[in-house]
Amino acid sequence: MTLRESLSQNYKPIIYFILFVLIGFPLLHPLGLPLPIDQDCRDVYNKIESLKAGDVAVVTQYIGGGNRAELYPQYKAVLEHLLRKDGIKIILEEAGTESPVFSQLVLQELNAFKRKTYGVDFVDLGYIPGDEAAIAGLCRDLHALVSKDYYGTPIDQIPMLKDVNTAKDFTIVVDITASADSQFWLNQAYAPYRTAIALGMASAKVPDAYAYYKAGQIFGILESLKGAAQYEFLTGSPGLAIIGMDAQSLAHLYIAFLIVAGNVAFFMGRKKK
Amino acid sequence: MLIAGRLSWLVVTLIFSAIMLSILYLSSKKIYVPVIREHPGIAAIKDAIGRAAEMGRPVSYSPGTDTLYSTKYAADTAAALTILAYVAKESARMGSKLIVGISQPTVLPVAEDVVRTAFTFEGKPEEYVEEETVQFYSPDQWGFSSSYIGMMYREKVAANFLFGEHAAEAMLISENASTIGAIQVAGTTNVYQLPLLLVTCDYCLIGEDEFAAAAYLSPDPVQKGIIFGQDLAKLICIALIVIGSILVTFGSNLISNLLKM
Amino acid sequence: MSIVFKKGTSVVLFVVAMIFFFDYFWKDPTLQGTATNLNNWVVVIAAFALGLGAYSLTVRHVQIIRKRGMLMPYSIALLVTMFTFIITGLVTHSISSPEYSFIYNSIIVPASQALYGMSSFFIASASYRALRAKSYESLVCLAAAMFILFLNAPIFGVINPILPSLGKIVWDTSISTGMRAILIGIGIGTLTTGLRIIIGQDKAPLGGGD
Amino acid sequence: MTDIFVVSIAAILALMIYTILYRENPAFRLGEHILVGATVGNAVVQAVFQIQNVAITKFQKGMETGDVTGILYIIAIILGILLYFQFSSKYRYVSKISIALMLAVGLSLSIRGLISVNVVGQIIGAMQPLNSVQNIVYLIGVVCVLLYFVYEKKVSNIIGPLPKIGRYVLMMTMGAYFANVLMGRVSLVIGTLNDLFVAPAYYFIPIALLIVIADSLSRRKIAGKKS
Repeated sequence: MTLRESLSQNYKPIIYFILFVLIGFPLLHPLGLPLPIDQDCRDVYNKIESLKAGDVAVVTQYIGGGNRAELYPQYKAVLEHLLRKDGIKIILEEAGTESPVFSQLVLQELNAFKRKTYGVDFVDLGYIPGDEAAIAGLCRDLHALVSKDYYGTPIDQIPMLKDVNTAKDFTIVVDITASADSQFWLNQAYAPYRTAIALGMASAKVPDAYAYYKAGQIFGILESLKGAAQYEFLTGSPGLAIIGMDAQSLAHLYIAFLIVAGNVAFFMGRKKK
Repeated sequence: MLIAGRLSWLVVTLIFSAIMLSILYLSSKKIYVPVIREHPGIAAIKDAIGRAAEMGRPVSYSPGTDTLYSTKYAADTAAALTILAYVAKESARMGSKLIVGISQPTVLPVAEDVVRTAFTFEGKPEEYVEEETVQFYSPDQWGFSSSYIGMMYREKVAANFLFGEHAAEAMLISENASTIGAIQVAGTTNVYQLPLLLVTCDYCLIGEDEFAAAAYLSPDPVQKGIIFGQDLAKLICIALIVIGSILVTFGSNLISNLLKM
Repeated sequence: MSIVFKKGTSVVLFVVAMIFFFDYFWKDPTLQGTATNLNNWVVVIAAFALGLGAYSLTVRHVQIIRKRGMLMPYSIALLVTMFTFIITGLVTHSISSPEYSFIYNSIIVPASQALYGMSSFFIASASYRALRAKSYESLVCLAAAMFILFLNAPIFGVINPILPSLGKIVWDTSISTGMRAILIGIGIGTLTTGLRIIIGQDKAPLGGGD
Repeated sequence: MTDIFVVSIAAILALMIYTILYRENPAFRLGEHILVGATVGNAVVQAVFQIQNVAITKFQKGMETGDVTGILYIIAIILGILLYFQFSSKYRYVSKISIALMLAVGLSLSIRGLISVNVVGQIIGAMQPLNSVQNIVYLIGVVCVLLYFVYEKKVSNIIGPLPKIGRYVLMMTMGAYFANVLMGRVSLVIGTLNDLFVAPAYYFIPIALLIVIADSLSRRKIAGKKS
C-alpha cells in the first residue's frame, strides 16, 4: 500500500490531529489574533459602565458541567466589571443545582471578599428551585421568597437588601444561561416591570436571544465564548476567553479550509472518472 | 373553571384531532381513501437493509436516548419503536443480523417485544437471541454512545439507523458509523441535532417526516389516511400565518390575540 | 385473565391521556392532584425499570466471561466498576458522600466531557467528507455553513470586513425561517402519533404482539 | 495527593476515550466498558434512592398520617413490580399496563406542550407586518417549508414547485445551524484541553501520541507485507 492510498482511505485521524494542534497550540502560546467587537456585546458593556452608585445589578446563572466552557468566562468577565465600579449592589442567584459551585469559584478567583464587603456590596442568594415560579417570586417579592442567603444568613440581616423588594428595584438583570430560563426573565421581569435585561448565551441558543434583542426586549447579548472574549477585551482584563478565541478563530478557519478542500477533492475525483 | 390562555390550545387541539380522526374514519370505511406518496426515507431503509444482507454484515438500530414518558420526545420514541418493528421484519426477511442498542430501561421491554414479535411474524423466532439481539447499554447518553460506537466497530455493521431523540451523542455515532462505511438513515425531532444528522447521514427524516413514516408503516394500508389529516392541519396553520400577517400589516392583531386567549 | 389486561391497557392509555388533557385547560383541584400523582408514579415505575436494564447488561457480560470471549477482560472491568458504584452508593447511603463523589468525579465526569468535546472533531471530518456540492441543494447548504463561519470567527472580519456582514444577512434570513416551519410540523406530527397510539391503532410502542 | 490521583485517572481515562479518533482499540474498549459500568451503577444507586426516599418513605408516612396521596404510592410500587412479568413469556401482557401508563403520561404531556409552544406559539411568532422585503421573503420561506412536508398526492400536485423552494430554504437553515454549532463544541474541547494541560496530566499526552504513532507504523508494515 502506498502512502497516498493509505491516506485516501484513512484521512480522518490526520484531520483530527491537525485540529487538535490548532486548538491546543494557542492555549499554550496565545497568538493575540485581532478581535472585532459586536454591537450587542458593546451594549452590555456600555449599560454596565453607565451604572451609578446605589444601582442594583442582579446576575443570575445556570452554569453546569456541559456549558461551563462557554458560560463561565462570561460570568467572570461581567462580575469583574461590576466589582470594579463603586457603590453598586450586586445580587447573585443560581437557577441550577450545579450552579452555586461556579458562583463560589468566581468570587474566589476575583478575590471579591477582599475587594468588597459581603452583605453591603454583594450577596449570593444561592440556588432557588422552581424554574419560572421561582423567578416570578423573586420579581414579585424577594423577601417573601428567599429567607436565607447561600451561607445561611437571614435575608433581613443583610443591609444591602433592605430597599430591594421587587423587580422594580433591579436596575439591570444579566442572565447567563443555556436553557429556557432566559424566557422566564422576559416573562416575569421585563413584561410586568420593564426591568432592563441582558443575556449571556451558549451558541446554540443565541438565535433565540437575537430575536429578543432585535425586538428591543433585551439590551444586549454575550454570544458564547466570543462574547466573553469581547467583554474581557472591553474591560481590559484578558483571561481564558481571549486565549480560547485564538483557538476558535483557527478552528473556524480550518473548517472553512476543509470544506473547500473536500469540494476540490470531490470535483477532481469526478474529472478523473 | 377554564384556565386563562389555554382556550386556544383547546380549540386548536380539538379541531386538529377532529380532522385527523374523521379522515381516518372516512378512509377506513373506504369512503375517501387519500393517496399518500411513499416517503423516500422508507425506500432508503429498505435499500440499506438489503445492502447489509448482501454483504453479510449486521444492521444496527437505536430508538433514541429518551424515555417513553418524556414530556417532549415521547412521541418521537414511540415513532422510533414503530419504525423498529418494520426494520426488524425487513431484516428478518432479508436475512441480515439485527442489533438494537437501548439506552432507556423503560424502552427495553418494549423494544424486546417488538423485535421478538417481528421475528416470529416472519417465521424466524430462533433468530431472536435474548440479551443479544436487543442490547441494553446505559441510561446515560455518553455511556450509551460509547458502547454503541464500540459495538458498531466490533460487529462491522453495514447499515445504521438512528431514530427517536438523540442529543449531542448523535454526531458521535453517525460520524463513527460513516468511518466503518455503514449506510445511515436517521430521523429525529430534536431540532438542535437535525442539522448534524442531515449532514452526516445518507438519508435524514426531518422532524415530522419521522412521524409520517411511522404512520405510513402501519400494517393496515387504509389507515395511512391519518397522514392526510396531518397535511390538512398544516394547511390551516399556513392559512392562519398568511391571514395573520396580512392583518398585522394593516394594523390588526386579531389572529394573534385570538391565539393568545 | 389476559383479555382483562389487554383491554385494561387500552383503557389506561385513553383515561390517563384524557385526565392530562382536561387538567391542562380546566382548573380543578382533584384533577390537578390526580395528574400530579400519575406524574410522580411514572418516575417511580421508571426507577423499577432500571432493574430490567441492569439485569440484561449483567447477564450479557456474564455470558461473555463464561464463554471466555475476546471481550472477557473488558466485561470484567465493566462489572467491577458497576458494582463498585452500587456498593459505594448503598454503603455510604448518599450520592454526595466524599467516597462517591471521588469515583464519580474521576470516572464519569472526565469520560463524559471527553466524549462531548469529541464532537467538534467529528464536525471537522464531516465538513470535509459530507459538505460537498453534489447537487444544488447541498451547494445551498454548504454555502450557508460557510457564511456562518465567516460571521462567527472574528478572524474573517479582519481578512475582509465584507465577509461577516454577508454572514449576518444569511443569519437573519435563514436561521429562524426553516426552524419555525419544522417546529410547527413537529407539533402537529406529535398530535398524529399520540392520537394513533391513544385510540389503539398503533400497538408497536406498547410492544406489538397479539 | 488525592488531587494528583484524581487528575491522573481523569486524564488517562479522557485520553483513552480520545483514542477512538484514531481507531477502535483496547484502550478505548477499556474506557468504554468502565464508563458504561460506572453510569449504569450510578443510575442503579439513584433509582434505589428514588424508590426508597420517594415511594417507600411517602407510603409509610401516608400510612401513619392517613394521607391518601402517600398511601397511593403503593400503586406505583406495584406497577413497578409488574414490569418484571416481562421475564415470563406467558404473563408478559401484565407488564404492559405499566408501560401503557408511562406512554400515556409522556404522549399527553408532549401534546400539551408541543401544541401550545410549537404550533400556537410559532404561528404567533411567524406573523409579521409585510412592510419590508425581508419580512415578505420570510413569510414565503416559512410557507414553502411547511408545504414541503405535505404528503398527499393531490395537494402536492396543486401546490406545484413551492415544496422545492421549501427544500432549498430548509437546506440553508440546516447549513447555517451546522456551522453555528461549531463554536460551542470547540469551546468544549478548549475546556477539556485546559484540564489536560495541568501537571501531571500533560505528561500523558506525548505518551498517548507515541503509542498511536508506533501502532500506525506497525500496522502499515503488516499491511505492506500482506500486499
